[in-house]
Amino acid sequence: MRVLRSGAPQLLAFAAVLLADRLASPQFLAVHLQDGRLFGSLVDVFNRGAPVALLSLGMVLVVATGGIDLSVGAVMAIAGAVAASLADSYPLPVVLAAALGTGLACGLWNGFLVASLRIQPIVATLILMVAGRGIAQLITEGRIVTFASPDLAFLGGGALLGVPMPVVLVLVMLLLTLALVRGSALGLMIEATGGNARASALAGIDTRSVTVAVYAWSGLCAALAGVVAAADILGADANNAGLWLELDAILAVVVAGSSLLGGRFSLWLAVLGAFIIQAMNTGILLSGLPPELNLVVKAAVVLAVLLLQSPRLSGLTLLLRKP
Amino acid sequence: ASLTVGFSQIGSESGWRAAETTVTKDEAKKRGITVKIADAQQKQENQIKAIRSFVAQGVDGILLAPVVATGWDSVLKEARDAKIPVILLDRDIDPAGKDLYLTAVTSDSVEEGRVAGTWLTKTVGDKPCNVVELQGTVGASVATNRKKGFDAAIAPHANIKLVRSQTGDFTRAKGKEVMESFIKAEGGRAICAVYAHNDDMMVGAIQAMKEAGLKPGKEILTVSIDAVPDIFKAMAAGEANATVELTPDMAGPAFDALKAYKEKGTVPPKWIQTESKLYTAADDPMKVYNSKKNLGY
Amino acid sequence: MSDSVLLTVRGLSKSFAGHQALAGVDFTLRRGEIHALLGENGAGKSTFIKTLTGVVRRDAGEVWLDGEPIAPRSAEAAARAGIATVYQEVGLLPNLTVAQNLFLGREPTRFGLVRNREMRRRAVALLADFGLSIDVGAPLGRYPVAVQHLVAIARAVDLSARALILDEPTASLDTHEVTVLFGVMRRLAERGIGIVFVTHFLEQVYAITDRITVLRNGRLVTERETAHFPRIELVHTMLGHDLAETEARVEQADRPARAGSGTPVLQAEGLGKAGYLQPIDLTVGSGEVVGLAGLLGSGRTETARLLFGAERADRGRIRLDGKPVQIGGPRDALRHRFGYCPEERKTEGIVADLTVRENIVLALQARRGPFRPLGRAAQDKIARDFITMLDIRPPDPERPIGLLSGGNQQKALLARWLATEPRLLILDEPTRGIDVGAHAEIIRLIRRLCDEGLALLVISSELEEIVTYSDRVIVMRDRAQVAELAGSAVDLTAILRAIAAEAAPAPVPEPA
Amino acid sequence: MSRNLPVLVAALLFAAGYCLCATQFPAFLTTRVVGNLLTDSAFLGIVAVGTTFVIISGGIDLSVGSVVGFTTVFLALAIERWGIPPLAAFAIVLGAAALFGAAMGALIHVFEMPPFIVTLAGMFLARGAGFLLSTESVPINAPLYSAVADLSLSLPGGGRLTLTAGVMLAVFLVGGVLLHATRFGATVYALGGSRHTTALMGVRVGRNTIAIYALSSLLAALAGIVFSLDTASGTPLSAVGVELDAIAAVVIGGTLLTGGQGGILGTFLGVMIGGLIQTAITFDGTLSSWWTKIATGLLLFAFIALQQGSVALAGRSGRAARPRAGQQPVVRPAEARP
Ligand SMILES: Nc1ncnc2c1ncn2[C@@H]1O[C@H](COP(=O)(O)OP(=O)(O)OP(=O)(O)O)[C@@H](O)[C@H]1O
Ligand SMILES: Nc1ncnc2c1ncn2[C@@H]1O[C@H](COP(=O)(O)OP(=O)(O)OP(=O)(O)O)[C@@H](O)[C@H]1O
Ligand SMILES: [Mg+2]
Ligand SMILES: [Mg+2]
Repeated sequence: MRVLRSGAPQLLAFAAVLLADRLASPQFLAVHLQDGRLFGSLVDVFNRGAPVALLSLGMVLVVATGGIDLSVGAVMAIAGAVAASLADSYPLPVVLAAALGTGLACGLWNGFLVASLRIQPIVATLILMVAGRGIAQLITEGRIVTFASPDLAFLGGGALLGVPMPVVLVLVMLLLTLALVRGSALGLMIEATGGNARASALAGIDTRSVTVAVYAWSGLCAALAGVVAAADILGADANNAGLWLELDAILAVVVAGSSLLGGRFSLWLAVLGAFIIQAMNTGILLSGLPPELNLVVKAAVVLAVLLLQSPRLSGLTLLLRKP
Repeated sequence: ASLTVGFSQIGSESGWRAAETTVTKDEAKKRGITVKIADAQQKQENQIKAIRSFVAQGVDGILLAPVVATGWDSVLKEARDAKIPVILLDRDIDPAGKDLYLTAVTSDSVEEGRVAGTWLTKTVGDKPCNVVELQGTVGASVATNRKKGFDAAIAPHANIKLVRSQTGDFTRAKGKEVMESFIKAEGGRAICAVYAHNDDMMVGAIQAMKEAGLKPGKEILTVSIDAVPDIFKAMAAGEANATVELTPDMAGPAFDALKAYKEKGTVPPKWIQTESKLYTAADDPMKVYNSKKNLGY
Repeated sequence: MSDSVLLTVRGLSKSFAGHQALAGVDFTLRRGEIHALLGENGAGKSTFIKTLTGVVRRDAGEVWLDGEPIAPRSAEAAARAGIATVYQEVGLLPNLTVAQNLFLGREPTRFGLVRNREMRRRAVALLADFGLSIDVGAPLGRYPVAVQHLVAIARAVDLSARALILDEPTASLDTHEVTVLFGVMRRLAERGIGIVFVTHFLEQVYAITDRITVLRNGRLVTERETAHFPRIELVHTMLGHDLAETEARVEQADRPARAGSGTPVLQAEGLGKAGYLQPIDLTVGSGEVVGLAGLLGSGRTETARLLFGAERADRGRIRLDGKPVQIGGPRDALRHRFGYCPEERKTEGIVADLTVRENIVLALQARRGPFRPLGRAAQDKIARDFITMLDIRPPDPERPIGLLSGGNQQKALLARWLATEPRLLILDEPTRGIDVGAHAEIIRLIRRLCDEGLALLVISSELEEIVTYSDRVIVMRDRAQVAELAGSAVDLTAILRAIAAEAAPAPVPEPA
Repeated sequence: MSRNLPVLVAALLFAAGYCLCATQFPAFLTTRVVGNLLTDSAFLGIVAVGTTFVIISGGIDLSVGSVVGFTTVFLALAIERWGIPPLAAFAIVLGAAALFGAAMGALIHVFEMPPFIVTLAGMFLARGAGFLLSTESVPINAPLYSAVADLSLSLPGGGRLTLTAGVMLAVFLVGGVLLHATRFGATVYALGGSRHTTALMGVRVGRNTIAIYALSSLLAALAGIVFSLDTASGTPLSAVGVELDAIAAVVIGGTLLTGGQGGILGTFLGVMIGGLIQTAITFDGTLSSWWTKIATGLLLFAFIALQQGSVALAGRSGRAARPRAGQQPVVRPAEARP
């Protein structure tokens, strides 16, 4: 209950956006089973939102330490390229291990730059943001590498008990991250590092390892998102996979109420933030408005959602928070 | 002496673009031309920088694949002042600068849209048909022109109605996402045809249709532009109907024109138009696929 | 003149999310008077000040300045109305130079351009009044808190038109600086400026103030002239305990020193770092309290940081129980069961966004490592135990520590280290900003810990306090060790003599 | 001294990089390349000056690229379609941009919203507004434009100092004075140190925040004007991603993203270093699209790592003065939220 209350503004925002979607498209909430898979616009929101949700699971930890990871989109592209190039010649576990391993390596690199070389996170990760897409294109040589492996394709288009695999993966990763971070003292250490790095170091926290760990995790999450994106279109589009998604992931984290200065974070709210953004995007697509309006509508919705959470306008949410 | 040519390429946003770069290198090698390629990462300002630095390096000629149609006057003047001929590839620029370049090797993207539209009007005949459109990147001139040509072709046919049009950013993933939303918003069976501004989006859209239990190519007609290898695979599988070719070999004719101009002083025509050829399932898609698959798409 | 009313406050109230921090407080400040605002940690002193100056929106109440009702909505508005304030958290910017800090928002300009040389000249002149001769062109953050505090005071003094409010300005100052500050305050008061002075040092209250207002739990308890307010009664009024208990508590803390007994726990031999600290030798035994005395900048904090590994020593070595150990960083120190409570509470101590509970268990958890988390129940127990033991108020372990009053934050930090059950605890200014009751409490605690075999190294600018609990005192000057006093040799005059030997004129302690 | 160290190092690195390029490509020694470097960097430089103010104040402005894009489209339409004289159109767009920035600043201040997100929304909005005006690129044929295009100062050796480069240099100069020698500038640094403390010190935080974002947008619009003069056209897609280039330039110049430290000169060097990397890659001309990206990333890394390394080294040897080396380079008191 306590958890739900702390997410009241986000839930409210999600409900509001869904309502707007419903107004834009009457059959928005209709869901039915088709070919053993749930089918409907609402399902699309979760399915399409999955990559950003995965990204935001890593991003929220990075942001909690006061950092930022601009490279996640490029890491998606790299991991997707690796997965697609290997998919038809190796079994799925090998493919996954290679792709996720690549992502982990990227994350470790970012962590090294930030924690050991003390490069400011935004520039440190900008390096991989620029070079990473190049690396992805190097792997695919600029083309779209397609694959036929049904195993990998299942991760994008398959379903478990009717739930699309990407959504299943988000849930699995959410639970895994929760277990890892909240089940251990890592969460506390991350929040402490982000809240006051000097004090934390003096209290004996290994702030450097904590920093490296969150970037590594972010890389891993991004890699999984990349695999999902590649599995979805049965190919790796190194040029466009994950393009500008880092901004969506950061947006999701902020919508989740995290401060970009570091400190407190909530994993499930970050995922919810990603779905709020996707609900908005899907709504725009369903509305039939001309595409020139997309960005203007998006800007308006983002501002509205954030105003809803502004501390200055929190009278409404305060009411909800009171037991 | 062998020529050194600078090529300001837009970037590598699609398979087609990668193929164009590959073909340019191959064609240059064939003719013994040294080509310096500057990749602009989709930015006009980078292309302008590249041209300036080509001029500073004193190359023999410049190929420019302009990212937008306008804004080239001053930098092209710099090239002209340095007596370096410029040839436009793949896209034209605004008419005001006609005397600023030697020639333009391009397709006509309005024409491409028109070819696609005409194919559709012929195929559906008098039957009512609701078309959905996957546009290219908002603001990209190719997208605007392909829309223009298509709209013009279907305008006289009242039975063909464009019911939805959204941007798929020229990418597979967005093409798929947008098509999914079209299917939900319109109801899959209500859609008679899909028109995509490029093949990549269409490949994504075909997947979306299949996942929604529809049969692209049969229940829903598809027509798109570019003629990249993957669309021929889909055609061979009966999942796609038509594509309009945009050849990646723009540099070949450009090099020839440049050589002739440099060596013999022959002034080429202002516009060397490439063919916008229509391919359908009748054109032995697998054969075309095989001929294209190693071009670097 | 000195009796005419300058500032009147009636019924000032403020509550934070259901917690009544101020309840209808009345207050009167007269022209030319120095008025002490006293109370326990969390009594509402800082809140009173912030509400008065509009930094915090008031729930109810009225304020008149010179008979005019005022309702400032920001510090800026209050300053314009004529109330200059030094807030408890050092209210300056470490990234700006000292001169820029002094003149921010009112820099001397010509044609819109800042006249830097003029600004520096004025800054030097202004600081000279406070006995500070520092490079005013250097970033403020380079200087220790004490200097920063003096600069903040100088800024406020320079601004002050009619009323000056100082919230614990002396917490980080040593006796000499306090003397200088008092001189300035007296001069301002003579000019007719009314001064509100918050402090926990009762000596200072009696040394300088004319009148005392006491707050307790956000309410006004009394207002009296200092001259007619005996000390023990004042303490009693602040704490609200009955008189006998108060006396017992205060007395217990004053118990004379007893000889240390233990075997050496920590031995530092020639420990130092070039350009940072001259090599020092130092031994702390179990059950022993070693005090580090010295003036500001004498190198006490540096000593502590080297011992704890917060700064890498480049010479000398450290022995623990006679065996040499490597202290490469705080984590090594923690592993050897060292604890270090730094003096800069805000920047090096608390993690403001985290709760009191989380702040308390932080070091313990860090020592256990991330994968042996303390269960929630265990955390709750530790937090509650220490909240009770140290009387942290409000006793809510789930409140973000940044919302606690300064003194209570200090107690929570102490709890953080006590929770690790250290063998050696280094306390840098542990009683800074702590009220009389808690002060006695902490000193008692220090004693009890010693009895249990803990080795303690304590840094404090309050020499009386050091004398009270130390078994041995090491005196530092100019970042070098200059004397070591043990047993009966530990007394105030001896320390002062050591500090002053071949140095500038001895700073005179305030008469108690 | 130690505050200017990152700038000094950036300058040395730039000089070293330039010499290295000159040994590789002799054309680097011509004034032409120098002139090009300045001209090509012009509009990024102007944007980066605004970004410097924002970042030093502890904020960030992601909307600048979109504002540039909007400006070019607006100018093209205003001049070509609506018949507004160019100078009037400039004034209108500068005014509108300043208002736009002020609105973002007001949102950030009044609703305590994070600048990252407010300006992200601003980025969507300005770009979207550009699309709404026109999805096509529009050429500008006004006589002023062709006149300006030919304005330049010839340098000995075939190089040219164009008007746009001149505008950039002027903006850097004025920006430098504004930041380093006025009350407003001091306040920018103060805000970056701590908004809360600055407010407690009696400075009007809201007014200054609004002014900072207004300035940033204003400069972005000026960059847009320069861009449109340079290209004599307007497209809604121009200057995508420029905000990141600007941020990178500012940070390479030694300004801390956490705010409170840095300067204009550093930004100038940052811009030049970025330009140098690009020029070098173009001169090489053998790199494929992907190797271009990888090389850009690697060179960026090399510059930053070298800079970081030398600053750390110099800092270690020169630490006679006593900054207490902490975890982070800046001393930022964790402030209690009021
Ligand atoms: N912003 C806030 N939100 C919630 N509670 C607050 C806030 N500020 C202060 N408080 C609470 O109000 C009470 C009074 O705090 P205040 O800082 O005024 O005490 P103080 O008398 O100055 O104590 P100290 O001597 O320790 O500085 C405390 O219980 C504190 O926790
Ligand atoms: N009154 C002063 N005038 C000029 N500089 C000072 C003054 N007081 C301190 N400093 C500076 O502070 C430096 C050391 O301060 P530091 O706080 O580290 O010492 P300390 O012995 O721990 O003192 P304390 O614990 O009382 O703060 C000195 O080297 C000096 O540069
Ligand atoms: Mg207080
Ligand atoms: Mg000290």
